[in-house]
Amino acid sequence: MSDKVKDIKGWTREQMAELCAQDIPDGSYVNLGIGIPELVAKFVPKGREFIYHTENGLLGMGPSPKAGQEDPELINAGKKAVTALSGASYFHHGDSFAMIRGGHIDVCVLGAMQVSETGDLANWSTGEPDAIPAVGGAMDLVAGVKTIFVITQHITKDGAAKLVEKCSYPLTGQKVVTRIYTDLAIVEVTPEGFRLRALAPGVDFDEVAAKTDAPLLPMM
Amino acid sequence: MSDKVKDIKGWTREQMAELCAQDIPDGSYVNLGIGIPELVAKFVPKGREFIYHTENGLLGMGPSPKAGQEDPELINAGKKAVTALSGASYFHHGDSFAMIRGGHIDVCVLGAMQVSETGDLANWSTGEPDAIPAVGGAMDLVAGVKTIFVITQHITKDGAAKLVEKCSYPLTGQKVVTRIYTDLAIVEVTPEGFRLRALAPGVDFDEVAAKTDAPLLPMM
Amino acid sequence: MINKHVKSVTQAVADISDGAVIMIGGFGEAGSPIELIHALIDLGAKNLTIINNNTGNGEVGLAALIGTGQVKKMICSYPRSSHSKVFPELYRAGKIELEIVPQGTLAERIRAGGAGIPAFYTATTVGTPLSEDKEIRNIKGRDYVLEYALKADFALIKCEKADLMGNLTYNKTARNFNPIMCMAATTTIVQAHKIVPTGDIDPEHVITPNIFVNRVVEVSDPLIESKLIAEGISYP
Amino acid sequence: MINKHVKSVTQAVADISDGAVIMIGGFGEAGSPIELIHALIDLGAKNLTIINNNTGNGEVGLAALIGTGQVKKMICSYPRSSHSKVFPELYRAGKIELEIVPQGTLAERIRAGGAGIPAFYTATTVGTPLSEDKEIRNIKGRDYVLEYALKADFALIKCEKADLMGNLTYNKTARNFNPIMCMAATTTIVQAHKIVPTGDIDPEHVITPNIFVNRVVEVSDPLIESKLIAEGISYP
Repeated sequence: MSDKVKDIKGWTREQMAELCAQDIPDGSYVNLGIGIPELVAKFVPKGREFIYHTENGLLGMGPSPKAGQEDPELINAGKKAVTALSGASYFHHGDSFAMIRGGHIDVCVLGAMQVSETGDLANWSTGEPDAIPAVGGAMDLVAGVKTIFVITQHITKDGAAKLVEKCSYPLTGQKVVTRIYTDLAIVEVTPEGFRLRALAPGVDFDEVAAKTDAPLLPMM
Repeated sequence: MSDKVKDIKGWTREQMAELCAQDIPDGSYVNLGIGIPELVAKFVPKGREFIYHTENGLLGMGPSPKAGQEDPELINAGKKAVTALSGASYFHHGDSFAMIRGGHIDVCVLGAMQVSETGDLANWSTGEPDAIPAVGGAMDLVAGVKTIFVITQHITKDGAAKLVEKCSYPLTGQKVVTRIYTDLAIVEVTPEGFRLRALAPGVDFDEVAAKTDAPLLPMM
Repeated sequence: MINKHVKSVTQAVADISDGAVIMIGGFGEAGSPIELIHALIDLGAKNLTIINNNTGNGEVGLAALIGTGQVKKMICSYPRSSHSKVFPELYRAGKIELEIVPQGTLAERIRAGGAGIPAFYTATTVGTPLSEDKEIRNIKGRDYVLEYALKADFALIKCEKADLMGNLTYNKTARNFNPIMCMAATTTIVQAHKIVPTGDIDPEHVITPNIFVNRVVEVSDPLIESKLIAEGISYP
Repeated sequence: MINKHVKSVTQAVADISDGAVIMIGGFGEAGSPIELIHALIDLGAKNLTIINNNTGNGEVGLAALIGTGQVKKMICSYPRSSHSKVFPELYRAGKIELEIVPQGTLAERIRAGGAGIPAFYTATTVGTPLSEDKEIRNIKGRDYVLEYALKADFALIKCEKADLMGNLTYNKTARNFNPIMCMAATTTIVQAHKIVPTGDIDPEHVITPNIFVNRVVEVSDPLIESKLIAEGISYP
């Protein structure tokens, strides 16, 4: 990074995605959630290749097509136009979720509303009475994919902690998240609870601990 | 039939198969068991078309190929060389038995060791202690196919009845057979028990009843 | 020769009656049989239960069907859309029922319905509100939820090519729920981009074998949902 | 570029160890990976559990593997053959275990293993000796048997074409158990009639997506079991 960023505090969305991408092994089968997780695809480390799965029936998903080249019958789970790379394959929803539920996808990167210190994830509903429930494939992904990473801001816009002792929102899955990439830190979910793994520039342990609603263990 | 057959008593294997074929509606999806049931394919009534399913992954199975044209990778469930007709499709065993178990096959014609008056079928094992159990797809077929017809000799070579009150051999399935085509008669399995539906030439009710180890109801 | 070709979408859906359970293929607009859905709107059958991953977009296709009030209940995984207020308004007004099912469980329940599996266990939803009233079973140290098969009276399907016997192929991610819905309905009605003579589809490339298909109708120039929405069109 | 190509069948099976559970594709000789099986015989791994629909023919392929005494247990639907005495002799001598599973239940248990379904219900075997010790459940008025998923450490697979990433197509009825076994094994080893560059297989025609495949080896001129048997050949 250039000198310019010295004064910058925390990581950008792109940096969070890049850090996450660095933790994904070469040759992994990867499913990226809608939103910030999609950025991971931009930061595949040199020498590595990831194969992207989208749950609506495509393995070997490529980047967005050029403007004007969109095909309404070639989309991703977020219903955006995508492309298919060499070596891709199409399949139906039954087979697609067999890949997910059967433990064949190596890594899934998702957004979060809350993550608990035991790895519980809440990312589908605020549980408000008038909210229309909508779960999509999130519960299948967290139950079936081998490794679940979360990318999220460390706190909400209102300043509430998203890393908590116990989720107050309805769960997407229990004990599923293993690592969280936030604007402030990388935090690991361990049997002992949250453990700091890396600090963003200009951020110290105390700040991360203060913005986490559960005990935070120091770096090993 | 010609005058010649007047003196012949009972039906041949071919005639049993022909009678059975006449009871299969046009456009039916049909699975034929190994042995006499295979002969049904020779007697498709004029103006009708049956589509044959073989559980090893082919819909639209055609007749045996000419000598020298056999393909060891195009076989039926009896592991004999077959052909594929126009409109055929190949699929894996999971999908093939989804067709069977899911009730998509209209008619299955099977051989039998015993059929009970409630439609129980025994056709896979004598239950003898040293017999090597081998069931293949028979239990899946009787559990899943809409209509199960049986073609069999009325009695065994030793003179024992095959149509019985209760099967003594291990069952293939319970309450599954609806009609039996034998060399002597066509017998329907009804809620009241066996009911005669047709007599073979030179055979009378008393003979069929005597060779059936369960009450036989007369033709309606 | 067996011929499942019907001449019009109107004719294809004509026997759908009030109270029918109908699976509709598609994931968003991809693979959505929009002409068949519009024919169902024209037909006017009511009290329908619709199984689809979503609740439609804009005021065409599935959203339009919901908008007419013909749908009593939706079974889906994701009833939200950035382009449609039809479902949310009816739902908040208590005028439509909703059974929310995770996408993979929805797919597997449909596949089970087609494959003669009445029920199965899955880890999806364990520990979440969506399994609260369901049976949990521990198998080899992990908890699983019991889920039941879904079946339907009709399936409305979009495919790329159909032959006259009803063998189907699909186009890219428009495949999605269509093949498994073909398996799970008593009567499967298909709109094909192109109908070809029987024998034109390589037996190795058939995705839906004809045993799962009852009727095929050609819609050679189908409406594109996103274009209709961009143009502000609503149906009927 | 991802490349799953290995140079020899020997190398492809080298890490199969004693006690492994192995699914072997094929229905009779169709789709049977005979060169991989012979490599497994050469390797000599023992106490194997083998999952296949049958028990092999003559004294080659699966029958030869059983004949060496490497197999502790067979899981299959039909362990009889008009051309082989290998299995019956070992079985009657109490030297090999047998788990008999109806063909469709075998297929579905394998598919369940691959699809992350730990258990499911089926009507197959209800009221027969094969469900005597199993759990029965009445669902909507009909009795069903609870069956558990099958998984394996390795799958030995035969396919027609494989690309370097591991996408597969099959030939006619040689497809049979192969695609579902690819899904249910930790390590899937494939012998392909022909290996092609990645991109040569149309994404619409891929039967086994590469996610289910670990190694591909080309066997361009495979042995034909029935010919070997007709010639009286035995392996090794």
